Amino acid sequence: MLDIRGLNKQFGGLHVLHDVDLSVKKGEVVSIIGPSGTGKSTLLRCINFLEVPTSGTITIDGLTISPEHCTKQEIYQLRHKSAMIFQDHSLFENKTVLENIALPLWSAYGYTKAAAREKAESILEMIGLADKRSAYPYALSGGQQQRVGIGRAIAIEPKVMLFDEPTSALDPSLVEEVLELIRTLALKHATMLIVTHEMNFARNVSDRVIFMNHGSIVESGTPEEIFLHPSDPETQAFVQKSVHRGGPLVL
Amino acid sequence: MLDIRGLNKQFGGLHVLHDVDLSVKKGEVVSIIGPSGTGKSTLLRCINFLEVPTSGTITIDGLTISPEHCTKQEIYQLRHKSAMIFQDHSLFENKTVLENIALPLWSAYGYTKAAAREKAESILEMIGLADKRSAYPYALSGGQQQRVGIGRAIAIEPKVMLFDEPTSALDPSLVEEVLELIRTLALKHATMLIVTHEMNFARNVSDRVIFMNHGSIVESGTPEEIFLHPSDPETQAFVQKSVHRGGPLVL
Amino acid sequence: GGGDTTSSSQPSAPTESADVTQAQTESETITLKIGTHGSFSPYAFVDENSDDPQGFEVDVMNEIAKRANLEVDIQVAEWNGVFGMLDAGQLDTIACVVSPTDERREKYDFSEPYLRMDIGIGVQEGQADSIQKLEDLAGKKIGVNAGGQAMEFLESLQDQVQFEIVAYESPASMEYDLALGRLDGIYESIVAILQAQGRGDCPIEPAAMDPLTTSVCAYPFVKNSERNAEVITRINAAIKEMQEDGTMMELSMKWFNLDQVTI
Amino acid sequence: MNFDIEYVIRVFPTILKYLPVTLEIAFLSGAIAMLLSVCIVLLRRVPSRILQAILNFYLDFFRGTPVVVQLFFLYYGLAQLFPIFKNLSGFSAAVIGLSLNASSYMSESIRGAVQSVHRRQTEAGLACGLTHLQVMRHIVFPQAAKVAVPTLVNDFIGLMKSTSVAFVLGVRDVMAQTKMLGGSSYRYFECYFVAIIIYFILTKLIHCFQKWLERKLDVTTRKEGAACSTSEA
Amino acid sequence: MNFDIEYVIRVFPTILKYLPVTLEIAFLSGAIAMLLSVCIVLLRRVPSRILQAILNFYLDFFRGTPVVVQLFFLYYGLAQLFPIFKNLSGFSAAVIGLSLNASSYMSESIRGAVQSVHRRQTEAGLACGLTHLQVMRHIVFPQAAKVAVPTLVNDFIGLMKSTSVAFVLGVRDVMAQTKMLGGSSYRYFECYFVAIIIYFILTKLIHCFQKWLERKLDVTTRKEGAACSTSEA
Ligand SMILES: Nc1ncnc2c1ncn2[C@@H]1O[C@H](COP(=O)(O)OP(=O)(O)OP(=O)(O)O)[C@@H](O)[C@H]1O
Ligand SMILES: Nc1ncnc2c1ncn2[C@@H]1O[C@H](COP(=O)(O)OP(=O)(O)OP(=O)(O)O)[C@@H](O)[C@H]1O
Ligand SMILES: [Mg+2]
Ligand SMILES: [Mg+2]
Repeated sequence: MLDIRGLNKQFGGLHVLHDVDLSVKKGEVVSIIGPSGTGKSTLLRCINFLEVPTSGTITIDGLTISPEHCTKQEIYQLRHKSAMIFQDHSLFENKTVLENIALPLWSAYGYTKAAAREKAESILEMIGLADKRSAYPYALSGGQQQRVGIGRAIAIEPKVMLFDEPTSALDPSLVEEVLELIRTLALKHATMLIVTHEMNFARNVSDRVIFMNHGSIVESGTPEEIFLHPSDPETQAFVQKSVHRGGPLVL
Repeated sequence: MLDIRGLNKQFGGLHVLHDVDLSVKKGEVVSIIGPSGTGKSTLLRCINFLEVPTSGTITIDGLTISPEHCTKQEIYQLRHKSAMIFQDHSLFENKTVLENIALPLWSAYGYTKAAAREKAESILEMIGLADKRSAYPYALSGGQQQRVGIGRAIAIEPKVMLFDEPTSALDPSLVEEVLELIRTLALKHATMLIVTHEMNFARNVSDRVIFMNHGSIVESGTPEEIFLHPSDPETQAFVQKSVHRGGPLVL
Repeated sequence: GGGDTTSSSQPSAPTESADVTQAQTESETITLKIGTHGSFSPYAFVDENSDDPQGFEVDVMNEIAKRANLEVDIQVAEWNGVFGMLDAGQLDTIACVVSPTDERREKYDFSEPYLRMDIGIGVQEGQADSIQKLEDLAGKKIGVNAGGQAMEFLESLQDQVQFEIVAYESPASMEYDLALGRLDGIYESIVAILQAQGRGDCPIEPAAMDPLTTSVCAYPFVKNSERNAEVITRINAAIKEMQEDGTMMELSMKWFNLDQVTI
Repeated sequence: MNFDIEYVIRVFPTILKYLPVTLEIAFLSGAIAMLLSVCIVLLRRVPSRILQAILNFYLDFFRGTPVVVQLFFLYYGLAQLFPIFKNLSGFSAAVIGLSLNASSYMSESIRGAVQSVHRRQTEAGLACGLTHLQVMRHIVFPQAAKVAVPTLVNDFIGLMKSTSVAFVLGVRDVMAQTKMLGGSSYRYFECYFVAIIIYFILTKLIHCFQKWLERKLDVTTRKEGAACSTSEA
Repeated sequence: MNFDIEYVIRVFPTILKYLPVTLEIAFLSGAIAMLLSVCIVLLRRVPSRILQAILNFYLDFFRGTPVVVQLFFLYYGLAQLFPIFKNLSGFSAAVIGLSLNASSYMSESIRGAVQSVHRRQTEAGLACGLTHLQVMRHIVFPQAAKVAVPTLVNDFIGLMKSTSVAFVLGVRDVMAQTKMLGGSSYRYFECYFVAIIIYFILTKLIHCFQKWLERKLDVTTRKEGAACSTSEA
């Protein structure tokens, strides 16, 4: 479904992504973990060409694009196959909560306005924000914004979902709900790439976990492999610390 | 050190904070937990009058202010006694990382420019961003931005620190570091109010945990009391879910 | 007094002009679009009572039209625009104190002159004696209306006597400045100076000296046009006739109370 | 200064009579200029060197050179070169000229405002599958509008005042009439006073509309917070 | 059209001679107006009804009524009422008048840009202990600058062109001289052509400066990202 080959990204002199190769099968849920500033967000942003890669190819659902020769049309097509949840939520500031979810549906995905509204309403129910329907983003709490961001992405029902820390502003019970949501989506064969700092979440949600460091994929495996038997020393150190912090909660 | 009496905040018709009373002693570290949209951020914002409360009084370090009669000067004084870490980081977008930390020092806290720079440099070392010294916020990753936000607040060495989810964008090893940092600050008798969604973090860092729901303080107690023996059913339900999610990590 | 004498000659005018029109009966009526100034009182101006221009120029033009079998449509526009319209063929000629200088003759054909303009020095009221001869200008600050040859003439005086020249966009501002004492004198048409004096809001008067220059005014036409040549011939005939039968003088006295038509 | 208030009253209607001309030219040109400027702002992002060079020339020419001159060349220059333009009325030429002129600076005002919309908003739109044009239409322009209003209103008021240059084409508006009356009666103070009153009232009305519009468009910031900051400053 | 290129060449230096006047008035008034507008923008936040009413009047009067009229009243009206103003030179009066005039619309341009800075930036500054003024100075104005540049440049170019109204006070600038020469030779096309060239070159230079400034002030957005969007649009 998603295939990344030899992806490099440089910001001026800063080489952020080094020859990243990654294949994700249809319906697979892949978590990306790794230290801050390692290039996880940049990777997601390159996948839908919000950031033009320096080199490499991106293939989603049979459409292959490389930065050397890609037309505007191809980039639009590529983006139509994915949806993204941003680390900073990035809601449309001039649109109400409902419109934030409905706008992409009717403007880019062929829904009628009425159908888009209806769908948006149902999504709002799901994320528990029906009463904030007509609020503008500035009047939302951090967690509410994040949920709208999630709602906007899942409403699109894309082939590939790119989640950049989708639970960072959520309290544990909401994290649980997002987990449920992702499981439901996975059952519907949505392919998901999730950047997260919450190891528990990564462990519970994913078919595969990828550990990135310094712009490269260091290790990739099942949650058990990565969290319990990491082979790479860097992974080991990272997972070690992650689990160490404060120790597991004891009831 | 910090004393809040009968604090109410309404946004138009929306009553967000209901008669909040809260006292924090000098050097105490208090965590605030609670579901999304409950008014945690609003509470912090009211404490330094970024949001003018509808009614109630705020006392920090002997200075009492109420919305009915407060002068500009008093509000400035109040703000001088605290520093804040924002949920969305809110770095100064026109300033480099170094300047973000140095600016408040020389413009509001009487440092010379050289001394401010020096201090900023040392803070940068501490948060591991010395190499990003001259980067502008747009070029930082989420975690890097959050660390700069933390650095900017601690550089001020205020009487009271208001942390709004200071670790949301950080990976576990950095969370650990922030934990250390807070402990060090607590030793220096800084008073801290920390809104967080990470229960482990709350548990490990705080002298006292406060559970907020629907704009009121529902329960307040030691981490053990709140997490292990919550008396209020709402708290119980919240903590239950939090701990439930995926269960503790097993090594 | 003068007004009476000229008006007494009016009845005779139609009879004389009848001959001319007879001579031109075969020739068809020519329609002319004529541009003029909207605020050059008393030559051509509009006021609060009428949107159509009036003044000496308008009266003269209408009279010429009558005699030369022309139909005229007189319009006002910004002064510089009027010349653009002329060049672009949207106007046939301009009726407002246009002097045929050599430079302008390169560009336009002119009719015979029909109006004289005496230009001299104006000073604050009561100081007419302060400037009596050219030498008195030395060291003075003299205002002039921009864009005419008046300006060029003043500049040419600089060889004989040194003084400061300040150009103005509108005569009003320089008259105000003179009255306010910001200028020592202005170089303007005697008609305008007298008019300002007559209005009473701007205490100035002509200096006690003869006009420094006299320029003549004529109608400019775009060159190389047969039609224009025909029009010029007809206009010239009408002007001559009006000068001879006193109509010109009559209009001069009506608007200027001064002879400005003896060329 | 012997200010003749009676004359003011007498002359008022004769000047006011030309208000429709001023307003017609201003609103017509303003509307056309807005359309043009939006197009220009959109074209600004097309990566063609030639197109950008043309747009730069357009911008520098129309915002840089005096309007009178532009009108003069448009009306008289073109008419001399291409005879069909002789049939262009002064009014039409004024509207065309002022539209082109206004579009040049309005496009810059809009471009400035568009730049103020955070790039993340565009990114979010693109990631949601919108095209660049859709992002502009639904996200960027609406957010830029609030920022652009004060400057566009400035531009419009400027346009309204500049209709007087149409007098160079023989089209008489409020100011042209004012100047003309002042010039012939030499009662400049009185005539200008009338003009001041008319323009001032017009501007006041536009200003009220501006305030209403700014309030209406302001959905992206905490109004309450803003109020608080005012009461503190 | 018998366009006399020789005359153009002959007349060029006599018009260019007045460029310093244009530039002096424009830069002086521009600088004063910038200062005034920043003050006005700051005063706009003071919660005093009277002050706000005064500022509104100032704004409506100076941006709404024609500059000529303002200069006329300033120079002739004041001098008739208060004799000390008789000593005011035309140049000074022009600079004062144009400064006041320009400050009115520049202040709106700046206000618009200031509004575009996200309120969170102000909040962050206030929470860090800065005063409102400091927040304005270090955070808001620098961020607003990028947004304001295109409109302020518009305003400045407008100011540069409007120096010609000073001619009503007897101060001759490029455009006044152009009109005057046109008026005496009746070669308006040629004279205007010279003016166009001079103003066009000036504007081109200012535009280059504008581009440089915009690039320099643009530290808050992803330049690379922006480049990418251009290549796509
Ligand atoms: N526009 C940019 N210009 C220059 N450098 C950039 C830019 N965007 C990101 N970077 C740099 O690239 C690196 C990777 O950033 P990225 O946002 O991908 O990190 P991340 O893995 O998502 O980190 P985090 O977990 O903290 O969000 C960082 O060092 C960052 O400073
Ligand atoms: N400016 C505002 N105008 C109107 N309503 C607001 C405004 N700011 C916040 N609210 C509302 O107030 C409530 C509390 O918001 P707040 O940001 O304090 O929540 P929170 O406890 O911090 O939540 P989270 O954990 O999701 O950040 C929310 O329902 C929010 O929608
Ligand atoms: Mg990231
Ligand atoms: Mg919050």
